[in-house]
Amino acid sequence: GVSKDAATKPEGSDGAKQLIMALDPDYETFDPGLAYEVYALLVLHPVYDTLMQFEDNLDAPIDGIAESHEVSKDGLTYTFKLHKGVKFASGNPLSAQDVKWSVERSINLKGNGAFLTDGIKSIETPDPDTVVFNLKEQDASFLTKLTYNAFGVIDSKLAMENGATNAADASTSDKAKLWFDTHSAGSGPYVIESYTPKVEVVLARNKNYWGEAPYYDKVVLKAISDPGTQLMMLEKGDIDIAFNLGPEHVKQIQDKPGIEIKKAQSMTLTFLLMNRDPKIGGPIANPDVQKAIRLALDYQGMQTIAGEGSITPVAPFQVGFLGTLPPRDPKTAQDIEKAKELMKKAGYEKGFKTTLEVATLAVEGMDLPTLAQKIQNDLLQIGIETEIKTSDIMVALDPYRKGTQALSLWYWGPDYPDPNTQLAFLPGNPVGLRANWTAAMNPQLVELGKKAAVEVDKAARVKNLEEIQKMMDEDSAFNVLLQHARHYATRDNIKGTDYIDLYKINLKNVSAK
Amino acid sequence: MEDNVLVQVQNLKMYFQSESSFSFNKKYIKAVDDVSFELFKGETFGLVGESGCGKSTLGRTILGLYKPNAGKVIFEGEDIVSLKNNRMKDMRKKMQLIFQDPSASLNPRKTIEDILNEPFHIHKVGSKVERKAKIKELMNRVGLSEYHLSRYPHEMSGGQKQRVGIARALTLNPKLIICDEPVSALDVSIQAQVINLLEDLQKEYDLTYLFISHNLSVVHHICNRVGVMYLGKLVETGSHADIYHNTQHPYAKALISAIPNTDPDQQKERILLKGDVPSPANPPSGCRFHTRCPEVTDLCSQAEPLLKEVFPGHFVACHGVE
Amino acid sequence: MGLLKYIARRLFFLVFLVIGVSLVVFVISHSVPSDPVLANLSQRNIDNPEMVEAFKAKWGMDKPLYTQYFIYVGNLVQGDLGTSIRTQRPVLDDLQDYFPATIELAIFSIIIAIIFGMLFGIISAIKRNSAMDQLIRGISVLGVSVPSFWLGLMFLLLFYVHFGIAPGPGRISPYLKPPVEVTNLYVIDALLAGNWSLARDALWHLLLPGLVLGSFTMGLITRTTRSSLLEVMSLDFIRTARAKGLTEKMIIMRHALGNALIPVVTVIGIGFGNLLGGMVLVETIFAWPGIGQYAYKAAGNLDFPAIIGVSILISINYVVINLLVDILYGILDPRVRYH
Amino acid sequence: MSDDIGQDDLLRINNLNVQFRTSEGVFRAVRDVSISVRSGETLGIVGESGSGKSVTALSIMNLVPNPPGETSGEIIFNQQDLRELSAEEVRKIRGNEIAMIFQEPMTSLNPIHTCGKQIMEPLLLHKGFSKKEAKARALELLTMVGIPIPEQRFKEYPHQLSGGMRQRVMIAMALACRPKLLLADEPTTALDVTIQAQIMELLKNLRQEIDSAIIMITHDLGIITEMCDRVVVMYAGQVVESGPLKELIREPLHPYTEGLLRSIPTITREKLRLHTIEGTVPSPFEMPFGCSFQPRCNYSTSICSEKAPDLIHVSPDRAVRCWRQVNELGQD
Amino acid sequence: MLLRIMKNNFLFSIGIIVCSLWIVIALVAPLITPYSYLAQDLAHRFQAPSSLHWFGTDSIGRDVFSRVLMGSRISLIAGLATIILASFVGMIYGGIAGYIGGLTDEIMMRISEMVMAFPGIILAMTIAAALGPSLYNTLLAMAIIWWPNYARVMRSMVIANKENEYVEAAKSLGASHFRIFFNEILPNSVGPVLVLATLDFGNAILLFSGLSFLGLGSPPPTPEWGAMVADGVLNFNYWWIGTFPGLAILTMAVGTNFIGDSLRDFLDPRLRKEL
Ligand SMILES: Nc1ncnc2c1ncn2[C@@H]1O[C@H](COP(=O)(O)OP(=O)(O)OP(=O)(O)O)[C@@H](O)[C@H]1O
Ligand SMILES: Nc1ncnc2c1ncn2[C@@H]1O[C@H](COP(=O)(O)OP(=O)(O)OP(=O)(O)O)[C@@H](O)[C@H]1O
Ligand SMILES: [Mg+2]
Ligand SMILES: [Mg+2]
Ligand code: NI
Repeated sequence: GVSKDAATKPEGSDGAKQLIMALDPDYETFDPGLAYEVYALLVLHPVYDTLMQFEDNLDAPIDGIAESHEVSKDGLTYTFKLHKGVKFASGNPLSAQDVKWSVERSINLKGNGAFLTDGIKSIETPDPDTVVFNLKEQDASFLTKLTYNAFGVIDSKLAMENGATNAADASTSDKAKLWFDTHSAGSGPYVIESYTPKVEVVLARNKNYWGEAPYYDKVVLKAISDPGTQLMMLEKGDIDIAFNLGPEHVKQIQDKPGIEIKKAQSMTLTFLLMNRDPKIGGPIANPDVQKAIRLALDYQGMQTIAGEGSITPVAPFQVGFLGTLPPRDPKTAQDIEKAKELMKKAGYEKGFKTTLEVATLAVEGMDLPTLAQKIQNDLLQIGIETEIKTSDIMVALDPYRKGTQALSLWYWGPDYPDPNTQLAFLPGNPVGLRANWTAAMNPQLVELGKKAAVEVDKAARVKNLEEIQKMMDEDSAFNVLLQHARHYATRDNIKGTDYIDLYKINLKNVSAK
Repeated sequence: MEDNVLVQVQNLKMYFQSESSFSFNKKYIKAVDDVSFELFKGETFGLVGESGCGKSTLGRTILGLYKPNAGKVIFEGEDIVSLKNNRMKDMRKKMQLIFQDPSASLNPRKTIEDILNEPFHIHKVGSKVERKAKIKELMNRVGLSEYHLSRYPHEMSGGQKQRVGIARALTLNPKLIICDEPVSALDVSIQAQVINLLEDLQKEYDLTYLFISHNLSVVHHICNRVGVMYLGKLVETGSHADIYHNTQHPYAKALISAIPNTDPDQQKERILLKGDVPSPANPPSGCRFHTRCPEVTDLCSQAEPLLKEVFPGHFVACHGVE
Repeated sequence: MGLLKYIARRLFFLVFLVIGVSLVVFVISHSVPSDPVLANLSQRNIDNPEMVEAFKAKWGMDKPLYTQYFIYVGNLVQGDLGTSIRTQRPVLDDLQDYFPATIELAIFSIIIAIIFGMLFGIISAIKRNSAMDQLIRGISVLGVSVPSFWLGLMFLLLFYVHFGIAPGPGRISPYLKPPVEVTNLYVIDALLAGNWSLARDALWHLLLPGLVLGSFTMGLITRTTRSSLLEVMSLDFIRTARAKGLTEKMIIMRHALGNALIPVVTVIGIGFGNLLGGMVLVETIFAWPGIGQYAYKAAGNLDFPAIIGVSILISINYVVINLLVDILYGILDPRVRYH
Repeated sequence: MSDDIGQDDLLRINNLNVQFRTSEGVFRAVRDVSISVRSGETLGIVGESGSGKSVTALSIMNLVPNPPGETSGEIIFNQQDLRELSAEEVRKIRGNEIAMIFQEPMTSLNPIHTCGKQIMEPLLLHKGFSKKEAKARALELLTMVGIPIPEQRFKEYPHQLSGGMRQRVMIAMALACRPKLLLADEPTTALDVTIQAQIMELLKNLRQEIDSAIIMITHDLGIITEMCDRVVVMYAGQVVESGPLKELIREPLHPYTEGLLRSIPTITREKLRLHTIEGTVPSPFEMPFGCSFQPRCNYSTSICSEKAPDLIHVSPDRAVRCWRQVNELGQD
Repeated sequence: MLLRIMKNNFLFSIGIIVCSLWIVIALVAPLITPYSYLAQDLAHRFQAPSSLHWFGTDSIGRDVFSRVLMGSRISLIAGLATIILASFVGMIYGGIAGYIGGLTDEIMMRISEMVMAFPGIILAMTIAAALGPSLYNTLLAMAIIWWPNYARVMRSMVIANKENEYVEAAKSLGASHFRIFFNEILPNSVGPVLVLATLDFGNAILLFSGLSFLGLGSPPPTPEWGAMVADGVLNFNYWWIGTFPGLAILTMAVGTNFIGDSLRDFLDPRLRKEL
């Protein structure tokens, strides 16, 4: 039943306007130089300004704290003009020196997000309002990378007072991590007021904010790992946003008053890895078997499990990125007869036994082992008998990385919102090698990949990428099963809660209706 | 050494550790402290004293069940304290034990037959037929029937169980039997049966008994010689007559006077002792009895009296006895 | 004297315990096929050997196992439990953050368990073999048999979602601010701050998880109280008390209960130990930010400094509780006191 | 039955029966027991283990646990039938007018209360003493039972005392309210010889001092001989013989009593072979037909195994349950 | 004996009935399940209980009723295996410690105390995380947590029995340590340990379901009750998914505990104290 007092959530004790969001967070730190978790930017984006940012879609980054930017002809020099008169929350003025200091600190901390800075050769600050980045080689996704918190502008004075450093040995000499966890030194609309691990993060309004003030005085991010619990609390009006709902949860509250259901395309993929090394994969390594598997699966069923809004891209390129082909038609993608023929051709008419490895975790609210059971069921139709082997993600990662899994179910989130990050799946590239898909196995594809990495011209990029996807539909060690949908729900009296994969929700924009 | 001595106990000491092994300051319970006496072949030697004075410990140490801290137990000329395992095992055939609690001394999970077979198994003697014959003979001898063999201990009465215990002790033809309060758990009417049985068996099999009891009437009835123990020490030994009719040690006197008498016409004055038996973990200095002794002198609390032969074969440890 | 010596001995054992526990986790952790590096580095960084080296050096994983252990023990002696790989915070800080929530819940549920358990046990023993007795025994067996994770789910479904009479998961209502940290036990902190409504809210939030967590211990206490009371009632000194002409009520209150409590105390100790074990499940269901969830995450991430830290904490806790129980034993039972 | 005994009896038990319902079946632990005690007298009850001595004593106090025990018969104390009284009325008599000492001093005291507290309890309960008065009386009692430093012992717990001391505390507790009848159930059996002597001496002395009747239960004929005026012999739940001490010892009428007396070794008799009563006490579930003692009896005749004998009075003071005596009387 | 206890004890009778029922179900489960416990039917997922699906269907359209019935096998096996493994190890360990006594005993008991102090569920989680969750690993972890209880009981029984006069009798007959231990002490000591094991059966089932709830049991599609409850928590609003397997755990545990509880009452008090 719905309780009568829904949506009668009292305002914060001091009458301040307060937004409460429940999520199952994975963040371990709010040090912009170290944080690289899925939800890190949810918290850090409204706290630390970046040179570039996304507003409400991932098409192309726009200027953030940079007033304007300029790219040199050779694509190796990026010059940014900063907004004038910007102050940090502490009152310290923001200068180009702070930007340089912050990025250098990220480089030297060697944190999980540090790879984003890999292409930078040097940073120059000709004047207090100008920053210049010199790159080692052309990088079509550099501006996108700038939207990450690794490039968040830190109040270097305040940070240094609290033990931070941008020195080369920062990875051991920087002592500010703990301070950053419960404080902030940014210029964004919010500051971190408090952080209680496993309980909540409280963001409070930055009184010195240079831009338009946000609607809420406070944003409370409650750590509630269980989607069922989030749902209950949303129904009761205890929270405004329940962010980790599975597709099924959403269905259950469809008709409940006072709740708005939100659905969006997530950039997370679930795919089947099929090893190309016969020593490891056995019959699985046979390209015909791999194709048979692709044809044997019931994509419609899988989309039912993953929930409404989930789709199946033809190759490991997400719908929503530049140049991605339209997704498969789930109704026609399955062709058991043809799959059986392929099995016969490969010499496995009678089928075979193999192991399907899967990590125990949920991807966008969908339980991976549940999907594995569905696959197990489907593969049985073409005679492939699988035994599911679940392991904790930590355990599963090792053989995955070493490429010793014959058949396994994995998920993938882009490192940054640009199709180039997906090139890792090509033969000879890191992910491709996890299936022992070597460059020699498909030189043509490798060639196309190399071109795509450096191409800056948009039309050429699109053509190139489409070509890659078509080839991968024919021959690939990976079978993309799903591109998930993100399901969440909010009370219906708030707005600005649209999904954007990078930030999840852009907290700057949330307000009451 | 005299021919007719079966066992000679010399300065035997058996101390128990009172605290667990992790403790730093170890304390000892001197359960048996410097005891010497001998057992003659074919006699019944009674050992009396109050609870906790070390009677059982002494008995078990003589049997070699405890490793004494000092002293010797010479059995037929051989010191069994220093015997090695194999020799000791052979020696065990010659000495047996009968217990106070007939229920506790029989393994509840074995039939009487199994229990009686056990000694043969352990020592690997006799064929199946021989064993069976011997067991039958013993059962008859102790007054049980063959159909008892298939029973479990809990299906028998106390007296019957005690008979089984006796039969087990006899299987290997021992020379010495240590009877640790063999009748004190039995009813009065059964007591007499068992005592008579023990007496008959002694004659028949030429046994020597060390008879431990706190019932002085029973000891009076059955024993040729008696030793009186107090707190780990032997305070008086001598023949039946020496102890009961010419008592010397004040403790022995008190003990004997304390026996309730069933003759309403022969009630005598009783020597009452003060207080309780001190703990063996912390015995009094000097003569251990001096705290309760009615004839105590200054000397008693200082010097420990030694066992002296006051009459031939009659030893007493008391300063007051010359 | 005896008591002090005893305590000294237990504390001595604690040292062994800590060394033993840390050693066990250490051995398990470092002999397993999977690598904490993988769990804690991003996929990009894993592919970069330089990054992996830097990570290993930072956490001391480049040294041989025994060296790592000696370093660990060395730090331990100085009260340093190391730094959690996952949260990158000192483990001690983490424990300080998470443990009070657990303790608050544990204490609350043990209190519930003791009150109801003893009450039920006494009634059941007095009315032995009556319908009431059967009912109570049924309840107590139910208490020890119900899977806590399921009971928690049912409670939430019924009392929170369906009837809306109980508060939801978490330590306090989401819109409230936690009290100023003193003990980090919310009820007490709120009371200290004089914030009655917050204290009530916190107490109210303890109810469901407390009941779920306490149900097992309550069943255990009921059962022990009953059988122990029945046993005491058959002892000789109760007959003596009857022979003195005491009423049944006086006999129970003055003579039986005191003696019957002695074994109950042990069970309470065991129960408290069990609570901490059961925490993982209950905390998961009730979104309780306690040590159980911390441990669960740590185990999943092979975050060994954290696992060792939690293990040591809980082990120490176990020993301390047992020590307290033993001391309480001495208070209740003069025979123990003088030994 | 024993009607010819005067009205001045302090306690008269008529036809007491106690049976227990156990999982193995129902058995009668006490069968048709009739006993009387006069004021100031000491009555001894002897018998083998399981013969029903304790159960008889407990039924006087109405302490036989029910279930499994079921009691019937009359227990007339001070002209009142205790079995007719309400539980509350009986309770007021317990510990006050009738007190009991138990066999096991080790377990009969509550381990968690001090001795003093336990002695004071009946005083506070029955006599309405104030705490102070009760304490004074308790110390007095402790002195009376021969406990050195009573103030010290008053504060101590039972486990700090030796067995003898505890039994003294039990006695002090029983005597607290100056009972008219004291039931002593094997008060010395668990004690050492020398301590046993101390307690017996104490009881003897107290008997003169306190002027209450005592029922002394034991299986030691020696103790009976020393302490008692009259003796009741029980066998298999029945009284088989009763009479004044000296007469009974000198001239036992029942074969069991006779056998018992002859089978005990004593220090006054020298090495003679002991007389034995063959066989064992019958199990309560398999009572022999007729006389219970018949299977073990040397004088058994055919009637003994056919019909159970009644308890008959051979003289005003003596009674016996044996066909031989019936026959002899018949011949007289 | 059984019938006699049953006659007077209502709860015990219930326990016997419930447990027998579960055992029968476990034996004949494949014959009586209306559907295959594996059969998926995505068109009919999340069906509420009905005459077609008595306990409803789960997230991939499997019949919950059939899965609950099949689950009884795993729970029974897991309970049994844990108890057997743990009591075997505990018995040997405790027996040795108790028999040898002295310093050895002290050290061995400290070690077992250490294991008891060790947070069992964390140990199990770590083992499972490290070795990968599987029935085998989970049972191993459970046995590791569980054996000290048996060691403790076994040890105290051995120590008590060691003092028995019949042991002394065997010694005085010259029996070897080996013979004394296996012939005299062991047979008289295992009884209580076995009783404890029966009493513990319900607890083992509970612990196992707790671990499989945390995802540490055997891999899907094995119908494990704990894992099914976890599925129910995931699919919160379809109450039947979690409720029925939970009830199954409850009834099985209640059944064994009713029996255990009543048996405990019938034990002799010396034993009862130990357990
Ligand atoms: N195995 C043992 N460990 C420690 N102390 C022991 C042991 N056996 C006996 N003692 C102690 O040694 C002393 C003597 O005991 P022992 O059994 O020999 O006395 P006893 O004379 O046989 O007494 P009882 O008449 O009660 O049988 C007692 O204080 C007893 O507590
Ligand atoms: N509460 C009880 N439940 C069942 N049977 C009992 C109970 N109390 C006593 N009995 C039985 O009643 C019979 C008589 O017991 P009672 O205690 O009177 O014997 P006793 O003569 O005092 O023996 P003892 O000398 O051993 O004390 C015995 O067979 C005993 O087992
Ligand atoms: Mg002894
Ligand atoms: Mg009795
Ligand atoms: Ni003589």
